[in-house]
Amino acid sequence: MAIIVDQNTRVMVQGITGKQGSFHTRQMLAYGTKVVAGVAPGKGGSKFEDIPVYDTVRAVLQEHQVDASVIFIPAAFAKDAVLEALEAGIGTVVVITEHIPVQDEMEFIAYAQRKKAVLIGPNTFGIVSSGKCKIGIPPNQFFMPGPVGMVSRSGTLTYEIAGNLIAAGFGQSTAVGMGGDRIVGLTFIDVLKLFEADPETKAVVLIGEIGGNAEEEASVYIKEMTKPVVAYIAGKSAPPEKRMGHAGAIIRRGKGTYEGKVKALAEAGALVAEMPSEVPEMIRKLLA
Amino acid sequence: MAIIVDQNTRVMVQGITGKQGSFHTRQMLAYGTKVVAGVAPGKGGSKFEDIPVYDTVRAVLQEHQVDASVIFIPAAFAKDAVLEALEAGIGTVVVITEHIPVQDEMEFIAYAQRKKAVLIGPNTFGIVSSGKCKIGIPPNQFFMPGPVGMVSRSGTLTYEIAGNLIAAGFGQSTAVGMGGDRIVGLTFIDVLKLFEADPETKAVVLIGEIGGNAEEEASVYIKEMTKPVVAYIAGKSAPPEKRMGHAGAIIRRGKGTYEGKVKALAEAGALVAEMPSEVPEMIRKLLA
Amino acid sequence: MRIFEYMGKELFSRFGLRVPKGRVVTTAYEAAWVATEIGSVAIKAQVLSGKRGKGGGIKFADTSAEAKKAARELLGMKIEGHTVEKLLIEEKLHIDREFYLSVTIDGGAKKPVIIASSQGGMDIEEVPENKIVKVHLDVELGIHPFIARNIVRRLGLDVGSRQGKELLNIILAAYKIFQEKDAILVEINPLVFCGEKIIAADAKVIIDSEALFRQKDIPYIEEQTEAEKLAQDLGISYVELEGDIAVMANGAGITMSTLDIIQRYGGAPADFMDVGGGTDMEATAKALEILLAKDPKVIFINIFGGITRCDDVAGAFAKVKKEHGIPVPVVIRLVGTNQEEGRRILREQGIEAYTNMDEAAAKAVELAALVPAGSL
Amino acid sequence: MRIFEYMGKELFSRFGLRVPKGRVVTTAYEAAWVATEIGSVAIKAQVLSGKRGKGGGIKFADTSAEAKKAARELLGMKIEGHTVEKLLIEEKLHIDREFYLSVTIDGGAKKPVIIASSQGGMDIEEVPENKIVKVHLDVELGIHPFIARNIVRRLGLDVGSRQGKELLNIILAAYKIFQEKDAILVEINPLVFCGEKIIAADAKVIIDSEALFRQKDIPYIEEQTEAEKLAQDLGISYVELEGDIAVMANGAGITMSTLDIIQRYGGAPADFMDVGGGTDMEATAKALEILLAKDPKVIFINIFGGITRCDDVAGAFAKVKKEHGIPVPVVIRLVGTNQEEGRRILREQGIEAYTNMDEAAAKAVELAALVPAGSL
Repeated sequence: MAIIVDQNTRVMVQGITGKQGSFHTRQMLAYGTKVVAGVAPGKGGSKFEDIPVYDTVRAVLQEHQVDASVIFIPAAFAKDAVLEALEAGIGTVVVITEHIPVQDEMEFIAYAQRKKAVLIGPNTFGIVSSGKCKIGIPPNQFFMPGPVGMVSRSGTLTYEIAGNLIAAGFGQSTAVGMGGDRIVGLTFIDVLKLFEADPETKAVVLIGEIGGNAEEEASVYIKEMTKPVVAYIAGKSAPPEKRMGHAGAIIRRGKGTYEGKVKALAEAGALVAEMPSEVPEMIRKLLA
Repeated sequence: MAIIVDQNTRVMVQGITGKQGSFHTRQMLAYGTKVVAGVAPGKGGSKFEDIPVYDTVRAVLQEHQVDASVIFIPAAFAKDAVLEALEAGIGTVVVITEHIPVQDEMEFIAYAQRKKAVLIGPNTFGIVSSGKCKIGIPPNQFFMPGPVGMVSRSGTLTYEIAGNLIAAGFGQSTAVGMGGDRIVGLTFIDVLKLFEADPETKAVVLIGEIGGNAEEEASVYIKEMTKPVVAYIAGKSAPPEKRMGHAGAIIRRGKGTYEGKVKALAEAGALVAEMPSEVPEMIRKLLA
Repeated sequence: MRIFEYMGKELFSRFGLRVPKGRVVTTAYEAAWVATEIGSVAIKAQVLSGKRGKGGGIKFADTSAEAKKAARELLGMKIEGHTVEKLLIEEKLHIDREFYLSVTIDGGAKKPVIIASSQGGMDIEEVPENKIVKVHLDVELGIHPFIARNIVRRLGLDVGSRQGKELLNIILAAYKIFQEKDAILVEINPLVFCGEKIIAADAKVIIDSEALFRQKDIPYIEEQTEAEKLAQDLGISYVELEGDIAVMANGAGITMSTLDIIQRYGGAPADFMDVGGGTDMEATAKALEILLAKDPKVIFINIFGGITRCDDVAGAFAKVKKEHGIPVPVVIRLVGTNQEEGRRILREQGIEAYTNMDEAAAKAVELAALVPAGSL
Repeated sequence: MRIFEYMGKELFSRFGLRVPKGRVVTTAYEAAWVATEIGSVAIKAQVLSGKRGKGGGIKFADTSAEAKKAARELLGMKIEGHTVEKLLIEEKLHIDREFYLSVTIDGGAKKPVIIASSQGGMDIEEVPENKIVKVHLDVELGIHPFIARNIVRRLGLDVGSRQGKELLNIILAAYKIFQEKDAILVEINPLVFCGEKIIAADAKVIIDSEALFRQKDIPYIEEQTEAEKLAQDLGISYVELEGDIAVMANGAGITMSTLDIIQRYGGAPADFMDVGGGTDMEATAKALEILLAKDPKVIFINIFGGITRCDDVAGAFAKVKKEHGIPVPVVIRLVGTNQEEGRRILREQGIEAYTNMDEAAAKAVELAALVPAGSL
């Protein structure tokens, strides 16, 4: 088991011939992901690494069954690509693209909700169900099967902690990147619910950061969970009103502070690590 | 029993203080309809015939429970009023207003579908569940309880045939006006399904007219129905490409003809009357 | 409301579509002058008829003299009852391929639909189904490039090619016109592939007449007869037909039905007149005058009073009779609100109203048959 | 990207909102001249600070001489680090009531939200919750008059009154600006009721910097330091902070985390620098130079290589060291893609890279503490 994607997930890559798309398609193939088709308008009929390329999503669906699509399309055109996947009925859409205008994001996230699709991102590293399927850009070497579910707002911090977990002997069931933007599709609470129901997942690592209130909202659900949660929040030292890289990582008008998030999580029963390196030990104790 | 509305339906009137709205509210009250509130922006706090008037739909819903709303708002502002009712969660919205731009109609019909609301009209006489509830503009005297369900694209033709039916001793369970515009919310097929499931309805009278393909689509379902259907289609003598009053009543490029509709209905097993006056006799035979 | 081809093309230009170089003229002299400027031209009668091509409304000219001659022939010509008053003089296009593109409303689906074909230049009804691409739009989602890209692909063009991209933009623009200008039809037929360019060689645009109040930049195009205009000013729905029995009824359905019954009994209705619900005595009287002005053999009034009050209708009849006289037989069917008072008023005018519409219609047909042809 | 008040007001005007009569000036002389024309005026420093009022950036003048004096005081003044270069001279409003109105994005709800209050003129955070009206918008449905009407009613105004209708239109316009101009905040505080009129007395507008490519009419407003600009041109996310340990890491989360750990060990980070994934050697070298230019006590590089290759980072370090010299201690943590090669390169430069980020951070803090204050 795993959540959202697994060894049977058939993946389509939108923007497969671009610089990012082609590099990461090769990486996904190397990880074992079932990439069945690519989309690149104007390149329909060609092949990329033996994967057939089509002009449109609808053209793909005439020939293939597709469970998930991953978007490597430049920001200015990303909305069109995401809507195209959703309109065609793709159930899971992973939006890697960063720098998408937020009005576009609100538009396609609302449409995804109407179509009852899972939208991961934008500005996410993607999702990995260890040993089964990787959709997105994380380095292949840090994700191995195991009992820990990971959900995160940050890519490299996820790799860092995943690497530490692997070193300590704990693999991951699935790691989900929520994305670093002001608004994102799938949120902590959605993912926590899936982990709670997933038999393979025994504990969850939640990696948050300052800004927004996703961690506070997640805390309400963590209270009800039977599975233990270890949380780490980045940005304790960040000054207010300064955007720390991610569009969403900013303390505005006193909202979205480190302290508020840690308090909510701790009160909900999560163990909160002060440094990434403390996470594996906490997991060890919880799973002992 | 009856369909869509009955003696328990609590009705709100949007545009209750206007010329049409006030006249027909009095008529609805005289019929016994439970009119619980009215909306008229700027007149909130006043009363009309003892019915409290509010500025907005949301203000109504703070004080009342409402099952259905009827729109007597001028065409240019009708879309706003319909969306207001739908957004507030009203389950049945009856749009009496005529001359609404079709782009507006497409917009609120799409929204009604998303909100899973029943939208009757626009440009409809409304709906009557005889002896229980009248929402709209039909004269009160032609609707008495009985076994015949009526669904129609035309108001006066419905009254004409309802009058004939009453004279012949047949009352109506419910009479539904679909509306005379190019596009309408509730259609024949939706209403036929409800009549098929309604124990009080023993036979259905379908009153169509030239233009569009609602009758042809209905025919597909009529084939499956257990209850008999008598149909009458107006416009046999109408020349092509001329709009006969209703925006929807026009034969365009050879489509929407009288002959096509009659053929589809007859093949589906409906009895097709050549003149309105033939309907009661057909019903009598079917219910004998 | 249909608008003229040249207006449609102005609209197209404003939304970024290519149209042929051209000019509207009202005289043969101007036509010659424009032809001098452009060279080989097409001269197109500006009439609101679908049959313009077949009706001889398009001519070609290679010289200024030819253009003048062609313009003379076209100006003043009648096509399906429409008099040609304006001509559009356009560059003659080199045609590589002709496509078809339209955006309209599918009433059954309750949605806009884009219809396209690689076989343009003829009526879309004559194109085989498998050569037509139809795409319904989700109203809340709206138009997006991917939707147009799918159409381009299904038309057999390379979506990465220059023409593919140009067609994509044309589809987006046509939809934008449809939506922003409250159109119920935007049709480009043919859409001409001319070397590297794609040009809208014709423009058929119908604007929703219910939305004219918010389309201030679209001029009102008169397609109605004088009588139809008069009726419209009264808020009455009126269409002139070819027969001799004038009809007035209330409600679109019952009016159509009245015409049907007249025809069934062998009569020929002179019009469709729906006075609707709630038309007052004054307006009803004026409507009657409109009918009388057409010198029918018989007038047939069929009122099933709901909001419309029978006494108002009868009163209107009495008023017109008193003021102008009514020189033709009148058959009236009158039931519904205030019917007793209405019947009393008519009785004073020497008319016994019917209650059954079939009988009344039969009587009207019978009376019309008694009047010899050409006797009026 | 915040825009100046006067630009926000120009935008407001274009969308039909009322703003005070006024003019932007850059000299005290102009200020005096505008005051002569307008009469009693407010003189408002144009700076991108939320604390302008409290920071003394707004003055009033009843005469031209007073205006000149006030302008002299304001021009060149510093408010929260921003130098005042422009002044907005506006008519002094007669204030009956002050409302608050904003449109922004609720990240949790993933929707736009309209926030309004009848208690304007102060920070919205200071207004009691029960005096604030918040309405979330359904993105696919969009804005409609009924939504604004509900807000007007909940603010306690009569929706049928002139002011009610004016406020309704202001709400619709503010939302339109938000949507069409790719804003993430449109805030009017206070919205002044002035006799019969409602006037936007202030304008705080933040445009989504990711959408500037399609908002051609909005000028780019520089809010960054020179170094931040240089970094941005490299595609690197960089924020200057107050400390003395220069930080470079890859990924926003890990960079924040690096700063946190430095602080935890008692150090003070000099910056947030996220070189992201896939930055090449050239850009990494330039990024290093940006850090060096700030004369930090220590440089701490924390690379968890994924797409970023460790050998590239090490190579960049070697390059800068060779070309410019690196006069301060450098602590590097290096793991991930090509880490062996990276470590080898660093070893050639006399640096033993760490694998553990805590240890590396502790070392960096320790080294920084060894450098006496003011020694650089």
